[in-house]
Amino acid sequence: MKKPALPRQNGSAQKKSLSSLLAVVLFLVFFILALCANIIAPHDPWERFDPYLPPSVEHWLGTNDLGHDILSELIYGSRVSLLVGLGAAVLATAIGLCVGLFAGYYKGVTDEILMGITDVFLMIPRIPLIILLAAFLKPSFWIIALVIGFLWWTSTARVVRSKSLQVSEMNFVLSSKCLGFSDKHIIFTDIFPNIIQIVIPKFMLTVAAAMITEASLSFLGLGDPSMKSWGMMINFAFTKGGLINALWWWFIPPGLCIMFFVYSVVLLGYSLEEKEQAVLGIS
Amino acid sequence: MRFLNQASQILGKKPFKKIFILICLLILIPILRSGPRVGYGIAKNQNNRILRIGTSGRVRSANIFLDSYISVFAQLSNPSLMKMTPDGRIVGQIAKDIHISSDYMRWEFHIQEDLYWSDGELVTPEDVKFTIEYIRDRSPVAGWMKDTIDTVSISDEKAVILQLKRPYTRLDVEMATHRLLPKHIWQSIDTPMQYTNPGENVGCGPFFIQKIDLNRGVILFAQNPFWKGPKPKIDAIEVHIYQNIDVLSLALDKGEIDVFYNYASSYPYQNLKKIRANSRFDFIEKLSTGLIFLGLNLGKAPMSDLRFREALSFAIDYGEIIKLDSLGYGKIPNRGFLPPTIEHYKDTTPLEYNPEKAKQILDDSGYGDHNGDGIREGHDGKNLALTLLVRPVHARLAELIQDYLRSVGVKTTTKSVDTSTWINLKDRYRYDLTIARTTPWGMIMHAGWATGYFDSRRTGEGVLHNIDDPKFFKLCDDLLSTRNKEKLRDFAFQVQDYYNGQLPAIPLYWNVFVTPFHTKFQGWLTNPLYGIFNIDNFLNIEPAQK
Amino acid sequence: MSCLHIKHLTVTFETLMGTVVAVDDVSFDHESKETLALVGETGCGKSVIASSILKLLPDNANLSGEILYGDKDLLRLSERELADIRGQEISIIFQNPTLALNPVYRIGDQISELFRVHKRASSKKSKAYATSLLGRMGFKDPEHAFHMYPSQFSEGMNQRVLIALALALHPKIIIADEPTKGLDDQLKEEILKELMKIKEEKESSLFLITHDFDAARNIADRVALMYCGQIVEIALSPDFFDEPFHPYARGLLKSLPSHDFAPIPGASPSMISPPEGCRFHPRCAERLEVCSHEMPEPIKKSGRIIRCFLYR
Amino acid sequence: MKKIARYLLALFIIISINFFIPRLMPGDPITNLMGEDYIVSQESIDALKAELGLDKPLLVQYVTYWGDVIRLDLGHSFHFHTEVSQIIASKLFWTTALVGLSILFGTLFGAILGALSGWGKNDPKNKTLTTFFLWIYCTPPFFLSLVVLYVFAFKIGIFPLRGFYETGTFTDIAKHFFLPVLVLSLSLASRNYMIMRGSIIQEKGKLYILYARAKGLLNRGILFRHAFKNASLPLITLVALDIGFIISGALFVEIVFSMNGMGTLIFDALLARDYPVLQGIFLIITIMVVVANFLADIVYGIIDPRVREQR
Repeated sequence: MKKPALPRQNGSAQKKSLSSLLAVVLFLVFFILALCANIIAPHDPWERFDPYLPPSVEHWLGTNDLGHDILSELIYGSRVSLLVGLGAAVLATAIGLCVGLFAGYYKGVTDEILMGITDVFLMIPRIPLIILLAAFLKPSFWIIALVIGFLWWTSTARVVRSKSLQVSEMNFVLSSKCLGFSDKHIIFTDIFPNIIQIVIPKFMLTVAAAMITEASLSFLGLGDPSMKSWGMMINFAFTKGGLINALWWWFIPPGLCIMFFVYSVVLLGYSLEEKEQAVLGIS
Repeated sequence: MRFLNQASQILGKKPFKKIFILICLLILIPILRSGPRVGYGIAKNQNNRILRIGTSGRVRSANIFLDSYISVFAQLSNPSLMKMTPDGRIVGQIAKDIHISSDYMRWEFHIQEDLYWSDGELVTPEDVKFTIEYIRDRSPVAGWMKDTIDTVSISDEKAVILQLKRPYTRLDVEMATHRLLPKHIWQSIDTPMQYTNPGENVGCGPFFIQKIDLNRGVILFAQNPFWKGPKPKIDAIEVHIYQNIDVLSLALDKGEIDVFYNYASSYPYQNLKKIRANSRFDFIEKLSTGLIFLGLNLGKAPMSDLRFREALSFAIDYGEIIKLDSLGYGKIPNRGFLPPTIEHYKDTTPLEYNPEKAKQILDDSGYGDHNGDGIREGHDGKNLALTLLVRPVHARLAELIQDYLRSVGVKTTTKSVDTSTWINLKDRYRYDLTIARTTPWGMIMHAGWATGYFDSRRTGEGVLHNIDDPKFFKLCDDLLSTRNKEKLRDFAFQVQDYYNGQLPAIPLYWNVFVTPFHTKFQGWLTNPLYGIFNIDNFLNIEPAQK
Repeated sequence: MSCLHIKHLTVTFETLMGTVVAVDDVSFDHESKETLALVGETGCGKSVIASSILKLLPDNANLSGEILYGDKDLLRLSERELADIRGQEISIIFQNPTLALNPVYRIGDQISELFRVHKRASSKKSKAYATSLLGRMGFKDPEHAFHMYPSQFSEGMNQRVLIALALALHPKIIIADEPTKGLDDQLKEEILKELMKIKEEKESSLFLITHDFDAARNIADRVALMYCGQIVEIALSPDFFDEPFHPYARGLLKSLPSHDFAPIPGASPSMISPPEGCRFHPRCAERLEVCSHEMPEPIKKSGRIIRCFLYR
Repeated sequence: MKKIARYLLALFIIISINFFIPRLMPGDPITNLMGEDYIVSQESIDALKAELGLDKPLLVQYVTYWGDVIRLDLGHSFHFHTEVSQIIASKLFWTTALVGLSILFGTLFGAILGALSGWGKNDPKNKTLTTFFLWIYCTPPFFLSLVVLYVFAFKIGIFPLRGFYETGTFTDIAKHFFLPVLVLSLSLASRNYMIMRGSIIQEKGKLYILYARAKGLLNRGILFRHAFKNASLPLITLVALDIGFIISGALFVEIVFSMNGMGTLIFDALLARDYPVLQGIFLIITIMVVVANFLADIVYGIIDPRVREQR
């Protein structure tokens, strides 16, 4: 079933591994930042110094309106932002995987129903709904991750379904069926491993989407103000005069962090995806 | 532009080049064609006979009767019967003078005789009668009128007589907020709830609304051709609506607008530094009649305990709040709540930051930390964990308060919600602490002296209605019972003593309202109720001499 | 008179696994109006030769040698010059006809495209050409066939379309790359017959690439046998099938069901690291001492070209 | 047939969701009706609620709602003082212009550049282009808008700061539209670029491409006559969804550029709990999404005969 690998242009393999390496390095840097925030950060991000300080030796990125050290905020912010992104993506991928697997394996009525639900979710106007839910539920970052995850699984489900449709027609699955293994067993031991390689890139892209959504929600003031995420930092930078006073060290770094992290995740996703020659799809 | 370069490189071959250039030209032609106008705003800057006001109020509809944002602006075209003077007194505007019966049951408003609507019709007592009845019958906010006003009649040619059902001393104050409607237009409008008029709105002020274009985000005022009063020295007024305060600030700095105005708001403090560097701007700075305060749910322990409230008041670092939240544009308040700008201000004890004392009080009044986890327990033995309900605008303040209370051993969780949810939860008393602000009108509504925020016998979207104390009710009723100056001052002092003694809310800071204005205009007048947005101001403003 | 000279053609591919030598120093001539069959096992490099002639190889292929068409070296022509030759003077028929046709265009449009590209014919004219061509290819209702999509046709019908396309502009050379692969026997025969008939009509020469010896025997004038990237024997078809010279050829013929059905022992070697000496020697029953360390050069012998030390 | 039934079911569910979700939020249209300064008496609140039908049980409201939906009667708004259909119509015009242009440019540029980049060699030119679009793709649109606004409208000052128009002339509107359309087009183009590029890279290896070359077509001809149509299939679904989300998609850009369009309307209505407006907007969005998807299916069928046969 596997198509012969296409001959590639000269040097592309090299370039690919280089950009993948960059992505992995970036990802790891952020991951370590989040993990060891308390060691790396020069200050406690809740400690108040003089407000609105420009960058200096003491505060590399200056301080914000409450006098918090922006660099430390940024480092601690990676925790919340990564958690929201990864949390939402885990949820979305889990839902998408289950829906897709079951629809693709059982086919028939189950497929119709599950894909019908997927269609509904695909067609729900996401952004307004997410704003609505974020405004309605107490804005803690877990809730935001939950809401994003709950709305972002559709494309994963579709991809998984078509792949598991393919896989479940393959000989080894058919023989497992003949041997009388339970459906659950077949789905998780036979089909699942064959799907994982298309799920991982999707997962990465969902992380990216979730982080951008979290930042956008925070920008609308619907984030969790007691949590320091990159999105909330941008929000405060804008509501507290960062833009108007051109305090670039306040609002540019969190924006760049979001961009860099999303970039690393997307690049990782792409390189995994292209390796598997799966359909590129980002939404 | 990097994108375009690359695009043109990619497309730099054969037919795509032509298409690409064509598209670029299509985009660029209108930009280039605009001739000598180098940029937006720069050319416009020359005109100093049109006053441009920038606001960030979310005006939703072209309905001057019911849209609360637009009705603030509509007072210029549809003035109210009464107005507030720059020093805070309520005097007649459309009404020349008023006569009040000694039992406060009969109010007689004598109407100015030389007022004309912008379509040439004379303003008559009929219009006033119509307006009051129209508000009473059709406005959702005028429930009080139904309970209060019995009949509206016209005595002789120029007076409107209001016969009340119960004595009411503050009718003149109320009449400073309702806009006069032309009867000959509005009598045919049966459902104001479904009425908008984006075109000319007939008005009788020195200016009238020529156009409300919400897609463009402007309200345009032109001079009323039939205005007989002192001639305005400016030709027109434009209100520009921005949805983003930063963009408004940029526009101000660029000279696209001449002055900032939001009802009950200062120009954002954090944006001031930038505009202060712009030599074309000057500033009006006034201590407002309002303040930011920490509201307490008095019906719930431990907030019901005066000692606990005292302790809270010592835990808060007012100086730092002023430094961080108002960037110095605030004053440390007194326990008496009301700022000195309020009539009959009494100098009560200033609030003090003393965490040691706060801890002492908490220890002494049974809020010790017996289980040693760093969090004090209440009288029920459970950890003190309070919910601080705030709207996103107060997120930073909440962070500070949370920190102050944590350091004296009281745990709080901030719950940041949108306004509708805030109102909903607040009205159902589903909070422990909340941060709120007062508005100029709020300070004088009900019995005045901020009583409207606390009297639990009435509700409202911005008020806490959390005092359920007969002593306080009595004070409100006393204030409402008289217009006698001495008596009023006495009662006002008593109210401030009550606030001072009971601490129903902890004021955080008295704020200063700063209004930047372009120096090409001079002669600014403000009043405590509407700031610069008042007729006296727009009649007084003139282009500055160069 | 020969119309295509292939001289010392070598094709290598750069892959992640290493350099693959798919075609190794291949030289042969293709005469006008002749049918030349290139036979060999799957993966021996036959199709690579076909693709090299029209330079249809992917970017990671390195070509050396010469492919002379008239006075032009096809390997050194520009893309634009090549485009003029492709489809018009040299056409190709692929295996997998259904995949070779674009699924989202109508059959008719894909045929008329040829006239529009090469003859600059108007859309009306090219449609007329295409319809008549479909008629000649045995479609009963050419108008209807014109409007069909490849997915609505059977494999055999699509192959006819491809043949129609290959012959449309009376090319000098038709390259048929396993045109009958995957078809049933009856269809196979029909297709081949069709191919021959029209070839005769148009006076084109046919370069047939196949692993099907019967097909080669039936229609080819000459046969070239490939093993592991090299041509090991070229001979007139009757000679080749009556008395093959090369041990590999003999082995292959023996393995056919119509003969002894005795397979050659061993498997084809890897193209990345082919054996030293004669490529076939590890499987050769008649190998000599020299075979294992020296590569035999092609030599002419009784009207054949052969690459084997047995005939030195 | 089955497809249509599924669409109808989806429509039913989404329209029901549109009814229930706003009602589950704390507060109702009257909560925040008049602003913080006004006292609305309980009597008035009850009267207003009765007028909106909010005094009835939820189920009755739900039935009434469906009646209104079927009659396409969107009701009127207490906050905007107008028929909901009128409010939406006035905002929809501008937002459609804004988003429509952006989708047009975004799809055109994204698809063509993506196709060219996927088709061509992986040279520095294509690499920079891909990197550029990848960066755009990774930037939150609101952040991009703010930076663009700050640089072009404020620092350089060649574009206006806000709104759809000032004087209403063509030049004026073009100037107001340039930056928001640029930002929206760029972010749409970045996604479309990625998809088209991947799709073309996939198609590039297919046999029909090779065959087209063998037929004597030139490189560009093969790309635009053969590969492009096939590769654009995955894009169609996405563009259909874009068209469906025409209303809400521009929310952030509208907020940053102070444009009074559908995006801001949604936001305002949400904060005000203006049920009729919310329901009206969601109904329009839903219908647009479903119709756009349906159209996409049809277009898909027209482009790809294989899909058509399956039905």
